[in-house]
Amino acid sequence: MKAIEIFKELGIEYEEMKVKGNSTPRYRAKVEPDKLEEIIKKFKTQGFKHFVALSCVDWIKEGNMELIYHLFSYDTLEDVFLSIYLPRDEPKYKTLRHLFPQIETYEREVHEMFGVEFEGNDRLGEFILEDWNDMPPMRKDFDTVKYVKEKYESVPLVEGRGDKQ
Amino acid sequence: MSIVNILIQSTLVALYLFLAICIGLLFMGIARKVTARIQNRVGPPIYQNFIDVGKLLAKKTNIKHNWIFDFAPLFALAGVLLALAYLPMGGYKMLSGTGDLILLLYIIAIPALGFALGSGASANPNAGVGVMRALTLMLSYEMPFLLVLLALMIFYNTASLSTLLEKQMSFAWGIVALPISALAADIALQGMMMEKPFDIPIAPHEIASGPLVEFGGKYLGMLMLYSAGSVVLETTLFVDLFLGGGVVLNPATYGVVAYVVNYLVWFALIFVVWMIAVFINAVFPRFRIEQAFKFYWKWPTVIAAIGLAQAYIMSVFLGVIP
Amino acid sequence: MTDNPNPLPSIIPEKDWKKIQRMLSKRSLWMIHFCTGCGAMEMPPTMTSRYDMERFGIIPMATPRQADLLLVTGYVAVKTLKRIVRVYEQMQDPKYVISFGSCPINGGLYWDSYNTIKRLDKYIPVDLYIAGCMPRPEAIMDAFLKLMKDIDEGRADGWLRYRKYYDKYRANQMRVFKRWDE
Amino acid sequence: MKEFEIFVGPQHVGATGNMMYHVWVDGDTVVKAETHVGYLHRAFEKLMERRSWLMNVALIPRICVPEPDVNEASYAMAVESLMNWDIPERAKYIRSIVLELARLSGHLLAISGYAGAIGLYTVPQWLIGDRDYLLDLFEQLTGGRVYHIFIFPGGVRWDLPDGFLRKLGKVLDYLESRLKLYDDLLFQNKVFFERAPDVGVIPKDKAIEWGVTGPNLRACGYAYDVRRVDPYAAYPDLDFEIPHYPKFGEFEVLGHGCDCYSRMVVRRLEIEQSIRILRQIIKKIPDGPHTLKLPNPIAWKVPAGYAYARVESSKGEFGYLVISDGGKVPYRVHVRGPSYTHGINVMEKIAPGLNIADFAPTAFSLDVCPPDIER
Repeated sequence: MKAIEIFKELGIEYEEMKVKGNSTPRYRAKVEPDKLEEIIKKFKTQGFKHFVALSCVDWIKEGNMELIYHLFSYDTLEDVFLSIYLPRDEPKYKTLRHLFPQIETYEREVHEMFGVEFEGNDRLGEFILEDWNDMPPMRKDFDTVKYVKEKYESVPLVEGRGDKQ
Repeated sequence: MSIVNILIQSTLVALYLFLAICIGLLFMGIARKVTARIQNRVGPPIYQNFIDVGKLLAKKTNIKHNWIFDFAPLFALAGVLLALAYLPMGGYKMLSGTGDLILLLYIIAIPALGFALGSGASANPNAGVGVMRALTLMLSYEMPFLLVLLALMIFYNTASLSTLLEKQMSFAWGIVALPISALAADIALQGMMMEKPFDIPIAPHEIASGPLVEFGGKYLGMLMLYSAGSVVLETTLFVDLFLGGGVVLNPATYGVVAYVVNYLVWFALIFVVWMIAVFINAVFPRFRIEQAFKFYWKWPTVIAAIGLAQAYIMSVFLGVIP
Repeated sequence: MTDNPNPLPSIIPEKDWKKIQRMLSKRSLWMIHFCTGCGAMEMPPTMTSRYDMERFGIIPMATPRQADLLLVTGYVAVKTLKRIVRVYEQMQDPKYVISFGSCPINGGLYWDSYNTIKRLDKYIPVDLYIAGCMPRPEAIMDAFLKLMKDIDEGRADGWLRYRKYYDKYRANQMRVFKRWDE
Repeated sequence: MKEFEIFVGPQHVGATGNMMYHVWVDGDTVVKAETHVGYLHRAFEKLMERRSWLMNVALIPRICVPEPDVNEASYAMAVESLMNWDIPERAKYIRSIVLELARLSGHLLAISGYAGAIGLYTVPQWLIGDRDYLLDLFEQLTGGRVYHIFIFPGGVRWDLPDGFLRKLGKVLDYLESRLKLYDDLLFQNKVFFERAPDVGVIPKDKAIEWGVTGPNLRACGYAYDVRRVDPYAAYPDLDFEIPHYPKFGEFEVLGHGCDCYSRMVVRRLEIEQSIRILRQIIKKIPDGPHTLKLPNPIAWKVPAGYAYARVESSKGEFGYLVISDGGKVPYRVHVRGPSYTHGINVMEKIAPGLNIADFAPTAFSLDVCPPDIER
């Protein structure tokens, strides 16, 4: 089934994204967080079997965290982006790793980089970073230059370079 | 035996062993060069391995595990030297006895055992896996190899290496008389030397060079000497069993000239045997251990059994007695 | 077997012993096979048939115990630095470090990245730098030759400095790591 | 024997770059594997939010080191989508040349990595030596051996230099003549036949669901290729086949697909197809400008919106999700690398039951490239 028909059937508003270069159509839709699981299941049964990626966007001005679930169908050759918005202060969502196993890895990354909690995913924790003790670094209010100055540039040089053996 | 005699004798033994180790290092260098040429590049100078050993022995070494670990490289090196002393190189034999062919089989296992002890003592899982693989590999190639030895013993009707050499010189080289067994022995030799496709115990991609994983500095230098010795040991074993040990002139009639000529012929022969192994090494990937085991108990064993039958038929039914 | 004293002090003078050691170690640099960063991409061409670093006796080794030369190929993330220090401390003296590319010199392209340490020589001593992003195999070969010359002249003394200023290096390392055990 | 643990990496010859597999082994069999990444994390996605649209072009090739051009191409395509730009035909063809050369070099590296993992060191020596001819072409075209920074939004940096196509033809002839040798050495090797088939099997019905893409998916028997299902650059005009299990042509079909053997043979056949594509490009390449007339690069303002562009790399689907809020810098860029699923999810799932000796070859046959996992 084409993506448009599924959207119509589910009664979701969608917009078409601009595409140059590639040639398949891409649709973006904003959905309610509690309905997302059902919608992804619906898409999965209709041929959208390739889960491409889960991205997170920190909309600091709006106070939102956007999670984008990206699906692709090898049958109809269409991309679907399903967005949900979570409150930025306490982003919390449930895990969807039972739908597509690689969601687990993406959730681990999003948890570490944006601080989004996924209930039911027991592998959240240190993934890419090690010994991290600041706020999640991909958040917009994390100042990387300040962090670099404090952490790395303050380390003193060790003398002795050029000492004779 | 007078003291002077003993002194001369032991000097000669030391010289022979020293030369054997040097030849081993040289051969390893030549192997690197030849492999490099096969791989389309220049390669290191052939004396590179001497530099490597020198560097390793001159390195500071701060690896502490336990005394077995410290002891193992010495054990391996001593074992290989002992085995070399039992093996006629160019007809000259330092230690001898009756039935030393069977004794040799035991002695050859000593260095590998020492190696295994030390690696096991390092408590590194990679080394553990490597040792297990090495022992399994030993179990695999010994089957055809024992059959080959049996064929030789039946055919030449002796279990002494020096008698074997004499009979080969007077009658015919083993490779002429028993070509099938020689083929099986060469396949077994590839595993004994741990060259590809049987370099399973030291596979760097799988277990980070296996038993060697914890050895560094001086330990590794000694193990390099050990492996240089074992190159000579294993090639000489094949040459002694099937190529008459390189003995072409009888020392009893020609004296010192015979020793020199025999030594040179032996050198040429072990070089040829080594080069065959190196060429095979360069163009084969490695087996998994259970595949190597299956392989050895299948084809070489069958070939060796045919060789054994041939030896039996020739000596018992056809009455060909050297 | 913990140190390397002169084996024959009566025959070889102490000075010559050092010379012999240097001569041997410069001609047989065993490099540890550790791709710490993107510079590892130019290592295969350097190792293989076109440039062939085995000509100089340099071969990759599988374990740190056997290696003399550590190539830090490119930017160093904090997580990698911990492993680099571990590998470096497992290597046997004398040992040498070549820092490879612009990033371990001053941060390079990643000067404002929160996860890469900027100057490598604050944490471990570096004997030689190769600049560039990324250095060509010719530059790597040149660096090897320079390192050999340095070893010959006794200037490649990073391992001695690491011994001497161990406390300071470790203090610097601990400013980036939160924990060392594990 | 009791269970023990082995760490494959970060310092290990069997790790495909700077990453670590924590492997639990029982006897000779892997019981469980866990992938640990992050050793190469440079925070690209954060840095890109701090650099202007054009400055990012210099930054992103570093994301996937063995094959950097796919990054530039997909980023450029995503930005072009937002800007609504149609790039000239010649630029599309030049992009295809660069991408195919990158694919060739990626496949040569992948095959030599696998051959090294099973212990055949002559193959890497030959293949990487031959790959240098491709790098020479890159050098002539772009000025860099590894990082090219050649494709950027609006076209490519400059036109083909004089005599480039002739030299390209020569290199292709040379490579084609060498393929026979590779076959004799690796793809017809009896030990390879012993070791590769039915090792590291991805279940065929799960392959798409697990997010497997690229040659690894085609080795499972699906003829899906981004160049076909979502064409870009000049690929709609070009004629090429998609090698997949069990269509191996002259190669024997051993094993049941989805295994190391199929993955390597698919890569080997794709080298032939890439040569074929490049030959067509040499014949067909049109004249014209190589880039659009671009606005002042410092003051680029990209209209707000979402854009996703994907490219077929030698490892699988490489995609960029670019989000703009209308400013001078990207608001958010998310990189979808193929190794992300291959290296973590797939590897963790297919590792149990593998022989420890087959662990590194399997990782190499999936062609896992750690820098595009953690970025």
